[in-house]
Amino acid sequence: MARTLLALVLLAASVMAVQAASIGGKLRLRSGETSKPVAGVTLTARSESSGQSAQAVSGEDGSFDIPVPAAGRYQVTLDSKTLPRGVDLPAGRSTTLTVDVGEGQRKLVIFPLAQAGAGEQQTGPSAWVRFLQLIVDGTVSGLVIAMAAVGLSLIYGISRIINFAHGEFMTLGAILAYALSSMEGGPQLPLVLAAAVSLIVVGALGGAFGIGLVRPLETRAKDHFAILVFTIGLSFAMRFVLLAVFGPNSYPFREYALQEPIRFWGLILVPRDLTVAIISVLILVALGVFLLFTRTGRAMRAVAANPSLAEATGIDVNRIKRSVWILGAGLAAAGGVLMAVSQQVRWDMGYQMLMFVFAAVILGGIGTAFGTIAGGVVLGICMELSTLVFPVEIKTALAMLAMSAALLVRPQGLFNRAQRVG
Amino acid sequence: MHNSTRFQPRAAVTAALGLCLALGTGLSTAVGQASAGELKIGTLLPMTGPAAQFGPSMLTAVELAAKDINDAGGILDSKITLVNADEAGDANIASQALDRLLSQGARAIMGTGSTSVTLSLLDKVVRARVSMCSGANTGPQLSAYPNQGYFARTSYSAVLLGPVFAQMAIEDGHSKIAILGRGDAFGKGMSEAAAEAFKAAGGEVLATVIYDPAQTSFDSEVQRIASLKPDGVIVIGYDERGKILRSMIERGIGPRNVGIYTTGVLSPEFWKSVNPNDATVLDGVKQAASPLTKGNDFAQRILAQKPGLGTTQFAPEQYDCLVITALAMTASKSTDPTVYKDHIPLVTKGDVECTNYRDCVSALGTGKTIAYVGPTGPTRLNASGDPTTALLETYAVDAKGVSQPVHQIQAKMP
Amino acid sequence: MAREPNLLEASGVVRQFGAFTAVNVDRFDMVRGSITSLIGPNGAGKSTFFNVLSGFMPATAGTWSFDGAEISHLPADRIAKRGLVRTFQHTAIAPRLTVLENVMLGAKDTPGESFRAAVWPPAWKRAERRLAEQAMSVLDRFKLTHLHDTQASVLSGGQRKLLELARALMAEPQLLMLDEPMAGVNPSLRDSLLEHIVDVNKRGTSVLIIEHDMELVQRISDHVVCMAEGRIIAEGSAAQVSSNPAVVEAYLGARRSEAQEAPPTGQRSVTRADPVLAVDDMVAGYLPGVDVLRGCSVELRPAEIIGVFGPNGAGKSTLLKAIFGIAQTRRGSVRHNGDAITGIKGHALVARGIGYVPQLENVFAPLTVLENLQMGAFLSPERWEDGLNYVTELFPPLDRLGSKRAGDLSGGERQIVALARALMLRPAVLLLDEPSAGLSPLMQEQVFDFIAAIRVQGVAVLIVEQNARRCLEICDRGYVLDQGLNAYTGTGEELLHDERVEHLYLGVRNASSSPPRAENCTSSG
Amino acid sequence: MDLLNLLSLTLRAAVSPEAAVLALAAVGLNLHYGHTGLLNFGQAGFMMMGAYGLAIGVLLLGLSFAGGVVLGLMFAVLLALLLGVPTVRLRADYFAIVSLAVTESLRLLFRSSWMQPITGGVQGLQRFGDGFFAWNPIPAGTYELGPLHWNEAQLFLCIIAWSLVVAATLFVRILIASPWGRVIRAIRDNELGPTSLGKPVLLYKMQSLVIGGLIGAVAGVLLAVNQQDVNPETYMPTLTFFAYSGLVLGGVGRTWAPLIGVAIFWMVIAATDGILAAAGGFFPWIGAQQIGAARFILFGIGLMLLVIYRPDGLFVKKGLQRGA
Repeated sequence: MARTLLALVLLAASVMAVQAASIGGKLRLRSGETSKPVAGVTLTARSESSGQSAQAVSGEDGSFDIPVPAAGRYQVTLDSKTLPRGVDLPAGRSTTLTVDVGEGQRKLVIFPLAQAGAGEQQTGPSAWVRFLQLIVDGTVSGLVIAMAAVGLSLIYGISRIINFAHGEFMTLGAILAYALSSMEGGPQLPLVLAAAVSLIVVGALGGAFGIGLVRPLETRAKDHFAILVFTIGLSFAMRFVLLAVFGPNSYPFREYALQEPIRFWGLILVPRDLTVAIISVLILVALGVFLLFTRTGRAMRAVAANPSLAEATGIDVNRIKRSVWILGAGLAAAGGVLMAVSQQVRWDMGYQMLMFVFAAVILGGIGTAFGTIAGGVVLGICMELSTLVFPVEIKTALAMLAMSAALLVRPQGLFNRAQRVG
Repeated sequence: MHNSTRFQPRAAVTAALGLCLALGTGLSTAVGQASAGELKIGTLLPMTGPAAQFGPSMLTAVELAAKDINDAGGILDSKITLVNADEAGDANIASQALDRLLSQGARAIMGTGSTSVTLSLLDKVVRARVSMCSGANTGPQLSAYPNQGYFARTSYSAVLLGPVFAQMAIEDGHSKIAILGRGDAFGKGMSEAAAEAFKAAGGEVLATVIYDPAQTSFDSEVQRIASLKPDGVIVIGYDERGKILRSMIERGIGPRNVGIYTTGVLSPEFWKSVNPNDATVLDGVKQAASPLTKGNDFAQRILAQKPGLGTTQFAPEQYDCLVITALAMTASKSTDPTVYKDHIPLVTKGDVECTNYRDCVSALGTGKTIAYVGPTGPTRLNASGDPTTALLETYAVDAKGVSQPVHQIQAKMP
Repeated sequence: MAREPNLLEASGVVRQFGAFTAVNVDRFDMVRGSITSLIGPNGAGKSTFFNVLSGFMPATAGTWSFDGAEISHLPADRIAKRGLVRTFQHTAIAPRLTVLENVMLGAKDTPGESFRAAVWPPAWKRAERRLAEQAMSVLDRFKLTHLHDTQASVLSGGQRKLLELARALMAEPQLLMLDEPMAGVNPSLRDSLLEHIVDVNKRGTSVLIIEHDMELVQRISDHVVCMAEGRIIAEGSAAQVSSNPAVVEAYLGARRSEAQEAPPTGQRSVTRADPVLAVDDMVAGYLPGVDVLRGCSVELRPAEIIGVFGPNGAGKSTLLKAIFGIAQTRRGSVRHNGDAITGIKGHALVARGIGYVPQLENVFAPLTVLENLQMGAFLSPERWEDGLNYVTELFPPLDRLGSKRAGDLSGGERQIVALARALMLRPAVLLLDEPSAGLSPLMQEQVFDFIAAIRVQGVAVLIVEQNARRCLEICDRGYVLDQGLNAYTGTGEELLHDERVEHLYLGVRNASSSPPRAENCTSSG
Repeated sequence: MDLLNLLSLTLRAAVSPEAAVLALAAVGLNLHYGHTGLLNFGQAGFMMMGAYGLAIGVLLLGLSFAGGVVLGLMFAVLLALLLGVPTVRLRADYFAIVSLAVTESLRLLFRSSWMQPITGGVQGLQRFGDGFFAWNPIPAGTYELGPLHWNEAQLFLCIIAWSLVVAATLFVRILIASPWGRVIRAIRDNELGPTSLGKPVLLYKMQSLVIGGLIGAVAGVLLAVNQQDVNPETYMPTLTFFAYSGLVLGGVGRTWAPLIGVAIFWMVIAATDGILAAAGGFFPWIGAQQIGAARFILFGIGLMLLVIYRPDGLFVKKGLQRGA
C-alpha cells in the first residue's frame, strides 16, 4: 500500500523551477575519472497530445532547455547525428525518453554519453579481490571485537561473573582518552599518552569495583543471578552518567582522523585501520605472553583453573583476582580507545558493542582468553563475508544466529576444551 | 505454596493502604486545571535513547518559539509555560510520559523525535483528543495514519524531499549514482524516493545500500559503493555520516571527483567529525534542506539561545510546529484541541503570507486568512497534517566548512 | 518365566579421563535380591563405576544390562524410570522444598506430574492426598515426621541422608544404589540407617552400596566386591574378601617380608623438642552443622614423620584441609612453632614454610608440568633454579614430562608433579594427603624412600595415608582416627604390628563395637 | 507540579496498561527463573513474537483478532523450541547471554528491509487492534475513579490487562502447587535429584520455557493492542531488564511478586520522571538532557542497592533460607 502511494505521488512531484514549463538537462561525456560537457547536440521534444514539437541545442556547458507550451506527456529525442565523432549513447539506451511535465515545471532528463567503442568502464574489482577485501575488513573489526571481549572473558574465568557493565568500561576508556587528547580546552596530549592514562584510570576503577563491590556480593549472594542483575544496574547507571557528562554527540580523535588509504593487490586499507589492527595484535600477543610466560600471568591461569589449590600453592588468590579485574578493565579501556579510533567516541558505543562481545565469548568459549580472541576474529570475518550473500543490514543478526547455531555443535565454545557447561 | 519465610504481608498492605488514603482524601479537584493566564504546552522529545542528539536542538527551538510568542503577547492573552518530558526512544516510557503531560494539562504536545515512537503513541493521542506536532518525523507511514487531524508535522515527508536529491545529481550531469541510506523510517523512505525519481528521469541507480544504524563500522558498505564507480553518491543519515563521509573520502569518493549529496544542513563544525585537522575536507558537498537564511538567520538565534548545541538539525521545523499550533489556537479563539486542530492546516495556506507570529496574529486580527511561512519555508499542510509544498534551499560546503546556499527549489505535492 | 538370577550384569566397562583410566571392569554381576557392597581404597574408581552404571557419566566403552534389558545407551532418567534409583554422596535433595515434598517427589508415575494433568487439579487432588499419606508413613519409619513441614535446608547431614533414602524408597525401585550412605552420619543415626537398608532389602529391593565402614559392610552384605585402581580385585562373602591378601594389600599396602623390612627407624630417641606443628582438640567440617572432625589433636616435631591413619570418613583429609583453611575450623587451635595459625589463609602458611599436597585435583590441569612447578616457587621466584634441580634430582621422570599439559598425565605422574610442586621452596613442614594413591608399587617405594630421605634434611612430614603398613615403616609416630576422634596413638613400630589397625580398616573386630582403648590393646601375633 | 498531582500520576502509572504488560512478562519470568531456575534474558523476544504474530495475522493474513493472537502464541512456541532445544541444558548464566543474543538477533532480522514485506521493517505495522476494541461492552464516555480518568477504550484495556495478569499469576500458582510444579521446583534446586528419580528434566524445562514464553507472548499482544502499533524499537533488551527489576523488587519466586513488584517499579519510574521534571524548574543549570539521563542513573543505582540489601524482594528483611 505504501509502495502504490509512492508511485502516485512521484508522478505528480515533478520538481519545477519558478519560471514556465520546460525540459532540460546537461549532457556530459564521462571518461575515467573526469567528465567533459558536450556542446552542439540538438534535442527535440514532441508533445503526445498536441503533436507540437520544440527544439534546443546543448550549450557550451552541455546544458539544454527546451521550452514547452503546456503541461503533459512529451517524447524527448536526442539527434545522434549531431553528436561529436566517436561519442554515442551507451549500448542498449534508446535515443528517446517519455516524460511528464507538470504545470510550470522544469523537467530534467538525462542522456548518458560514453566514448564510442570504449565499452563499459572496467567493472568493479574481481570477486576474488572483493572476497579478500572483506576478509581484511572483517579481521580489523574482528580484532576490535576480540579486544573488547577478552577482558570480559578473563574476569569470567576467575569469578564466574558476566559483567554487563563491561561495555561502559570501554566507553569510559574512550571518553577519557578523547578528553585528554582531542577535546578543545583539554590538555591535548598525544593520543598514545592519553590512552595510557585512561587505561590506568579505568583499570584502577575496575580493580576497586571488583574488590569493593563484587567480592562482598559474592560472599553474600549464593547464586549468580543477584550479581548479574547488579552489573545490569551498574551498566545503566554508568551509561547515563556518561550521557549526562559527555553529551549525545559523537566526536573523532584528532589524530588518525583522515588518511590516504594504502592500496596493494587491489585492496584498500586505511592506515588508521592498519594501526588499530597492529596495536590490537600487539596487545593481544603481549597478553598471551604475559599469561603464558610471566609469574603473575601463570598465577592468573592457575587461579582460574583451581582457586583452592592455588591458595595452597602460595598464591594470594584475592590479590590475583583483583589484578585480573584491573587487567580486564584495562583491556576494556584499550578496546574502547581502539574502537573509537576506527569509529568515533559516543556515550553508548560500549553498550552497542556488548552484543558482539557476548557473541564472540560464546563462539570462542568463555573463560579462556585465547578462545575468546579467536572467537572475536572469526565473528568479525563471518559478519563481513555474510554481506556477499545477504543484505548488509542484517549482518549483525546473522552473526548472532550463527553463534547460537555453534552452540548446538559445541556448547562450551569452538576453541574451548570440553568442560561441563551443562 | 506454604512458604514459611519471613514475608511480611503487613508491610505490603499498609504501604498500599497509606497511598490510597493519601490520594482518596481531598482529591476531588479536577486534575491540572490550568490557572487563568497560563497555557501549558508539553514537549515529548528524545533526551536519551538513540535519537538523543536531536533532543536539545528541538527543545531549544520550542523554547525560542515560546519566548517569541510570549513576547508577542502570548496566545489569547495567556502566556505559554512548557512542561518537558523525555520519550527516551522507548514506547513504554514515552506512553507514560505522555500520560504525565496530559495529566499536567498540556493543551498541545511538541514531539516526538522518531517516527517509530510517534507511531506507538498516535492511537493514545487520538483517543486523548490532544494535538501533537513533530518537526522530525519523516516516515511516509505517518501520512496514511487516520489521525483525525490530531497530528501534524512540519518536517518534509521523505516522498517530498527524496526527489530533490535526484534533481541535484541530475543538475550536476551525473548519470550513474549510488545511494547509502540509514536503516530507519527517515533513511529508507528518502533513499527509495530519491532512487525512484532518478530512475524516472532516465538515470541509473547502481545500488541502494541500507545500513543498520547500530552498526559500528561502515567500511565494507562504502567499499562496495566505491567499487561500482558511481558519478555521485547520496548519503542519508544522522551523525554517523561523519564516519561514512570520512570512509568515502579516504576511498576516493571525494567531494571533488564524485558528487556527494546529503540531508539536512551540516553544522559549521560538521567537518570536524570527518577530519578535525582539515576544514576543506567537505568542500563541494551538496545538501538540500529548509532555508536557514530566511530573514533573521534562524541557526544563529538557536545557538544564541543555547550555546554549545551539537547540531541545529530539526530546530527550524520544531519552531514552526509551535508557532503554527499557536496560530491555530488564535485563529479558532480556543485552546481546546478538538476545536483548534482543524485550523492548523488552514493557517498555513490562507491568503496573507506572514513570516512571524506577531505579524500573523495582527493579520488574523483584521479577519484575513493567513499562510504562515517560518524558517522551514512554506508548508501548506494538508488534512492529514503533512506539508504539501517545500521551499528548499540547496547548499554547498565551502572551503571553510560552512554551508553556503546555492539556489532555492520549490517542491510540490497535491 | 523365572526371572534372571542376576539383576545387573556389566561387561567390559571402561571410563578414561585423558590418559588416566579410572574404571576398567571386565565382568560385574549383581544377584537379584542381594545386598552387595562395593569397597576399595580411595581413588579405586568406585564412584566413577557407580556414576557410569546409573547413566550420570558416559562410559568410554562397555555394556551393561538391568533386569535383562540393555541400558548402557539410556540417559540417567530413563535408567531410573526402569527402577534403578541411586543416591548421592553429597545428597541431591531440594533444599527449598519441604521434607514431605521431597519424599513425595520420589513417587513414580504420580498422576499430577504430567503437564496435562497438572492444569486440572481435580485430576490429581485425590491421588495427591493418598501420596501424602504414603509419604508420611515413610517419614514415620525414618522418624522424620516432626519435620515434614519444614524446609529441607534446615536438616543436618545425617537427616539429609535419611531423607534421600526415604525419597528413593518412595520410587519402589528394584535396585537401590547408595553412594556412601554413612559418610558424615553421626553414630546414633548410623544404626537406624543400617536397619532401614536391611529392612528395604527384606521387602524385595536389591541394594548396591559403596561404603568404607568395613564393620557395616560385614554386618549387612550378602556379597562384597573390592575394587582397586579401577579393577575388581576380589569378590565373595564379607569374610572371604576381608581376609583376601590382595584386598589387605590394596588397603594397607604390601606386608613386607621380614627381610625386606627396613630396620625400623622409629627407634631413634624421640627428641622432646617443641612441636613445629600442634593441632589441639580441633572440630572442623564443610557443611554447616556437620562436623567431620569432632576433637582431634596431633603433634609434629622437627625432622619427624607422623602418619595419620583410619578408615575413610574418619576425618584424615579434613584435618589437613582444616590446617590449610580450606575446611572450616569451628573449635580448637593450630600452632606453628608456637604461633597460632588457626584459619590463616593458605598462601600465608606457604610463606611460613609449610607445604601441602591435597588428595584430589592436586595439579593445575591446563598448565604444563613446568608451569605447575613454577607455581610451587611462586612466593620466591629467585629460588626457582635451585628448587627445580632439587625436585628433578628427587624425581628423574620430571625431565621428560617438562612441557606436557598436567591434565594429560597419568595418575602416578600427576602425583609426582604435585609432590614436586610442594617441595620447590624446600618447606620445613610438609603435609601430604595420600601421596601413594594411584601409584605403581615401584613408584610407591620411591615416594616412601624419598619421604624418609627428606626427613634426614630436617623436614617434618605429616602424612595421611591409606597404605598404612608401608607408611608405618617410616613413621616415627602414628595417630589413628576413627569417626573424627583420636582412636589411639603409638610409635610406627607398635602400630605396624598392632592387630587393631588391620581390624579398624577391615572391620574384623572383637565384640565391642566401640573403638578399643589404647590400654586394652591385645598383643596377639 | 504539586505533590497531589505527583501522587495521582504515580497511582495512574501503577494501574496503567504499560505496568500490566510488564507485570505479565514478569509472571512468565517468575515461572522461568523463580520456579525453574531458567535465567531467560529473552522475554522481550517472546513478547515480540506475540505482538508481531497478531499484527501479521490481522494485517497480512486477514485473520480475525482472535486468529492473530493464536498466531502470535504459535510464534512464541516456535521461539521457545528454537531457543530451548540447543540451550536449555546450559548453565544459568550461559543460558542468559544466549537467550539475550538470539532474541536480539531476531529483532534485528524483523527490522531489516529484507523482511520488510512481512514485518514492515523499520516502520513496523499499525492499525490491527480494532477487533479487540470491538468487543468492548462499556458504553462510550469518560470514567472517573478519584484522580484517574479513562475513556471507554482505555478502561476496557486496563480491565482486560490486569485480569490477565491475575489469571496468569493464579495459573502459575496452580501449576506450581501441582506435582508438576514440585518437580519443576526440585529441578531449580538441584537437577541431579529429579533425574535420579526418573523425571525427564529436559522435557520439564522445555515445558516451563514454553509456558513462560506464552505468557510473555500474551504480554506482547497487550502491548501491541495498547499502542495499535508494532515496531522493533519497542522490543529491546531494556524491556526484559525492566520486567526483571519489577520481579526482583517483588521477590523472585513469590507468587504475587510480579504484580506487586512491577506496579511499584513502574510507580517509581513515573515518580522520578515527575519529580525530576519539577526539579528541572528549580535548577536551571541542569539541562533537559541531564534530567532525562538522571532518571536512568537513579534506576541503575536503585537496582544495585536492591540486589545488595533486599536480594529477596522489598518486603522481606532477610533472604530466603538458601539451600546448600
